[in-house]
Amino acid sequence: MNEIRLPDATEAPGRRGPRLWLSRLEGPQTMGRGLGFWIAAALVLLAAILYPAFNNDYTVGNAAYFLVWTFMAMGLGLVWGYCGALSFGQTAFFGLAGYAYGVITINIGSAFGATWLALVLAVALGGAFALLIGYFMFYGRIKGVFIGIVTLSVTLVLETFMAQTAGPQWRIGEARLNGFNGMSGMPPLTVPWFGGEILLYAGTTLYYVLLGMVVLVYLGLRMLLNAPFGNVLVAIRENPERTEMLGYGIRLYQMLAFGLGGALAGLSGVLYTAWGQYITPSSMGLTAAALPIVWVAVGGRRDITATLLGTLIVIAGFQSLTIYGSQYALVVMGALLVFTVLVTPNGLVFTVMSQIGRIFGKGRE
Amino acid sequence: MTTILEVRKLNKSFGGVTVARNIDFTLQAGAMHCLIGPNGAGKSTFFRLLLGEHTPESGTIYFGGDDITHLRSFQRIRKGISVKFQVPGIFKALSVRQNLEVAFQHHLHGASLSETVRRVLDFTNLSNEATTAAGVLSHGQQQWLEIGMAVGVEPKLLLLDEPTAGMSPDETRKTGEMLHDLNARGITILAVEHDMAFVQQISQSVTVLHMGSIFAEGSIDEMTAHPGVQEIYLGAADE
Amino acid sequence: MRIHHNRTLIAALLAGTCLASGPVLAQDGPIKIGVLEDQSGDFAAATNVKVNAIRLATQEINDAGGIAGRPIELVIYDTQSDNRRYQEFMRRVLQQDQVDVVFAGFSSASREAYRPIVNQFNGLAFYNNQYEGGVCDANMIVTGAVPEQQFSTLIPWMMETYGPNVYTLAADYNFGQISAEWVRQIVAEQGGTMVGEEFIPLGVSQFSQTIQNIQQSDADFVVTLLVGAAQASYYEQANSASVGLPMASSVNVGQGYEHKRFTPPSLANMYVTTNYIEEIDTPESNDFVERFRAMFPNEPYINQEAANSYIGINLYKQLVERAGSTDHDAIRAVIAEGDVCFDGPSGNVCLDPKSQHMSHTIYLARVESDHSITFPEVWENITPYWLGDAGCDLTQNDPSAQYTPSNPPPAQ
Amino acid sequence: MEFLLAIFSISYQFGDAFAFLVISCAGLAVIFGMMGIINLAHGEFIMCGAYVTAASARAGLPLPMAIACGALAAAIIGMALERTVIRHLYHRPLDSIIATWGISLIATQGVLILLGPTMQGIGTPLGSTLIGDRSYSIYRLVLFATSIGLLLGLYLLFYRTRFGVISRATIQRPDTARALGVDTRRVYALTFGLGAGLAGLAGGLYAPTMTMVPTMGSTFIVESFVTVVVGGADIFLGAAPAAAILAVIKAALTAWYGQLFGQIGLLVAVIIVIRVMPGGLSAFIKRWQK
Repeated sequence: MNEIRLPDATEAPGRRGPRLWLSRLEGPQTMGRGLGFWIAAALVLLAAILYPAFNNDYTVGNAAYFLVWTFMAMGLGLVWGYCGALSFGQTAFFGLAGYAYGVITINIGSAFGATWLALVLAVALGGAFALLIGYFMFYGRIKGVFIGIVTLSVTLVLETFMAQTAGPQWRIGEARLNGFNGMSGMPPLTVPWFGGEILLYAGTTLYYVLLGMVVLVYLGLRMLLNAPFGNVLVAIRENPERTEMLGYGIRLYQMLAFGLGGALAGLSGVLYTAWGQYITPSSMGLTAAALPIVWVAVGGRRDITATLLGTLIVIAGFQSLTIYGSQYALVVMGALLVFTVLVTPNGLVFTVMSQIGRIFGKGRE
Repeated sequence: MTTILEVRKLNKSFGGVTVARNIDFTLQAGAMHCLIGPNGAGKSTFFRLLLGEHTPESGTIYFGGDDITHLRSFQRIRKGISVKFQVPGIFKALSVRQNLEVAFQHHLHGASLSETVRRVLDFTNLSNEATTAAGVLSHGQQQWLEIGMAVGVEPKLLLLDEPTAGMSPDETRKTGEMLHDLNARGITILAVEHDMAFVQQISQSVTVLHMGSIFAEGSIDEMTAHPGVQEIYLGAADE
Repeated sequence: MRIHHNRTLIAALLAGTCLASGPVLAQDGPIKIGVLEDQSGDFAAATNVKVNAIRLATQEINDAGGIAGRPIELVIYDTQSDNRRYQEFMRRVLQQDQVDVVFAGFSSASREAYRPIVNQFNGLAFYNNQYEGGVCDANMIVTGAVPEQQFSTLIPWMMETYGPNVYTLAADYNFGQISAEWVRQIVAEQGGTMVGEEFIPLGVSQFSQTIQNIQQSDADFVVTLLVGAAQASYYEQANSASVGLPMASSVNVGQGYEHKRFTPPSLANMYVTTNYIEEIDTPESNDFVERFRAMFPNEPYINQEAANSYIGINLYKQLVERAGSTDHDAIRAVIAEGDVCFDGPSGNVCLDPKSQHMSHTIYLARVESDHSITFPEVWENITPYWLGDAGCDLTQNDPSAQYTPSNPPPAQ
Repeated sequence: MEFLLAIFSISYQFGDAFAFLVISCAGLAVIFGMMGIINLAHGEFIMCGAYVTAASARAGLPLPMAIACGALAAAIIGMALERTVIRHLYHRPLDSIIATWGISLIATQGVLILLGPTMQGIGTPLGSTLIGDRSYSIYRLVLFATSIGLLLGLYLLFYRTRFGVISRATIQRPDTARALGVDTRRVYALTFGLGAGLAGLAGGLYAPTMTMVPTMGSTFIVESFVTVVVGGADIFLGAAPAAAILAVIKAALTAWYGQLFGQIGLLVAVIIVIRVMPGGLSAFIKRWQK
């Protein structure tokens, strides 16, 4: 018989609380385990921490901008890769939270860390909206590609609606929605500090803040995915009927995962809005909606590490192509996508990681 | 003896086709009972009605005395019904151990989870395959794994849809032993089965379904001798 | 890269040319101009020519010895009609490439996307499109025409010629809504009647219902403020349904050269106020077209944005030479003198110090039934008065905001 | 008389919306509805058909011939793509999103580089007719008639010809069809080519009425997907009634509340339909037939 051995997932008995959760940093649902992996991860993190020392302000700020998008990608990885529901409309939650951040901060200002309160509220709003859409879809037994169509329709409705809010009657408090031209004038994230506030413009400070958030979200998702919750999500993806017949209310799990994915998309939306002090309806349009799917698919949706790395590589790669490829950039991008799908169906990064894993015997497969 | 499952006047049709017609059915706790009948008799539909995957047009289902007719599937499972499907319903990309963990983790944690997984691995003869991806197990092993998963939710009633389909005679015999073992631990078993030898091995009594309604009930010997039963099987074979 | 910079710095220090103000590193080398335009995507049709106009101006200036003896170096990025690319590349040109000035943006959305970043780095950007008006921002210089320039000329002329009943068909976003507001206001001032007003979402390409609404109304002419390739399908469809009404527009022909792309006579009887199109038959214009075609023989059409971009580069040359530096404060001090003018392909233009917008000669272009162009009327020296009258005065303060007639600057 | 004119005017609007939905969705109904490939390059097949039509018309071909050329060109390109790319994605429908998105990027930008940002249009033929006090474009009426003819033709093709029956059988049960000696690869290629050709036909039919730019296909794509999704897997049971219902919704909302609500109404209709009848109209109708 063809022996395919998978890493053993038994949780060490007797661990409770924080130690139990820490033990879930590695497990069956995520690639990478053992000392070798964590040393490599620590080296990558160290390199990321040292990055600003060897690069100019622009490059660091640009790297921070790349990090902004990873949350939405990881959220989609959770919903699509782990839970099996392809959402074509993560941008709906992205845009909603972005606008919410703008509306809140323009109205309450940025003093005393108010921007962070706005961040939390806006992300919660994105998550709540995703829960609502998730409830509507999963309890309505909508499946497969239709999830993609419904979510796409939702984001396009939001885009179409927001695009015509240019008139002065479309205002919430002090904040004008400003239609297709987009809303601007919101403050960047602001840290209250002794002797004045620190404005988190694209630069080294913002880079470190975002790097910290990425690390937290990434490790948090690893723990969640290796916890019983993650096991059930994967079980639902593999065989929803069987999972239900094991006594799980699968719709609740799907809805919660979708809500979490929406909250993460919302986090990206808030960070994007704060980064550029600008949010526009076109960030909820068809092109914008397709991009996260491309990042996740090219990186690899079945593993959160592959999703994270893949997203960064694709965003940075597409940007360089646009800088150096002139008008051929879009053609090369298109060709790359076709190539990736045909040659590495599991995603570029995922495939590379599994190969490395096979060589060192520590991978998931 | 107490009644564990009671079905009253259950009706269901798809479009114009009636798949369950006035089914009255009672199952005693601790029984090992088989449903037989030709293809299309409504056996699988009956299971799906019991599991809540289809909603009946009329009729009532009582489980352990409670009306479960309007509960969702997973709520019925939590009340103590469990099922093994005809086509192995396992998670092929997960390891054998993960399959079992997913099955047990909503009521077990930590040490007791590991212990139960170990016991079920033993019981299903899969201890050596714990880290194998379930999709590459042999067909019989996949069936056993699913029985293990079904048992893991600690059911009072286990529904089995053709548990031995595609098994070798040796695997079939082992499966029979497994079921007797489970029954001895107090699990009521209701199985749909075609293999009459296997029915004979596990079951004291059988129910014959035909065209969506109950045709006859009795011991296996009575049923094989029953002229009407012979006729519907032969008639079905003619089609 | 870093080594190179340091060497330049040392050289600059040694040479003692380090002035008190302005970007030190760049004083001696070329003047760098960032160009962010949509060379692919939805807007490519109207914007590729802008980049070429900038190339033309650059080459002419460089051939003539550069700006104050320093050559111009262009840093060009393709923004792919994508607002995010504007944000990314605006940071890149200002921070990494350290350009002295940026020429950027086609759609108003793209301008609003990059404007916060220009403000953040205190950069200087030229926006060379006609647009809905109202940007009051010291970091922006706008060379495109604005509604008061185009409508205060167009609408009264149309009403006088064809009658007082006006139907407006506008793209349902900022440009269309604000332009429609201007039309409404001017029609009311002139004693006319709005017999209909309809807003079309961007991307809509089917107009049967709209055409019927227009036919049902008693309109004397239709003001079409449609934007984008999809909406341009209106003209073909209206023509095939024989709507037959004169049309007036501030945005067509001069930007997307619809009269060249569509089969006659679908645009017949359209009137457009524009500050430049290649058909303008003056010696300056003909000379410009000739030089343009000599450098870019395959250019499909030289539109008003191309002329504005060309003028923009030349205005910048004048500003830097008069200021003696590329420093923004010095440049704005020159603008404040109020006599920054240029005789270009479109005639004489001047920068208004209060709003940093530009006065124009406004040409009324009429599309004939064979799609040739005639010019029934020309208005010289039409100023962008509204922002200044409404209270925007960049010589006094810098709100960095965009205002509209219904959302004017707060009273001082 | 006034009443009759109003009726005609309403029917004209409905017919116009109906024709647009049917013609633009037919190709997608075959590729997405039947084959399950989520074809984001649908708009680019339409663009291809429109460009070839315009070029042939300008080269002197009569318009119907030019439109046929456009459809044929799109069909040939479609079959070539099926052979090189799509063939590998039948078991991975979600990956088809990425691949077709890539193809769409290449097509749009490639056309921009090769043929420039715009192409001259060819003008709408046939002029207009005056009914009552309003004039109507005759070509629009022709489009409506064409959409009916298209539905009829497709029905005959799929239900009355050998190719149609084999293709439906293959797509429903490829293994069985293979066991019966059908060259399933060829059937897939032809079916995909048919879908691409229908998209090209849509481009050709609408080319005289639209702006010719490389991104012109994107104005069709939302409407197409909406119609196919509402219709469900079976084109004839689903797409035609779906187009009819959506046309009523769109025409009514546009007439009473303006174009914005026409657009939003379509999208909301999709969400509701998916929620209420997950298999689309065709599954719903089939259930009733039983």
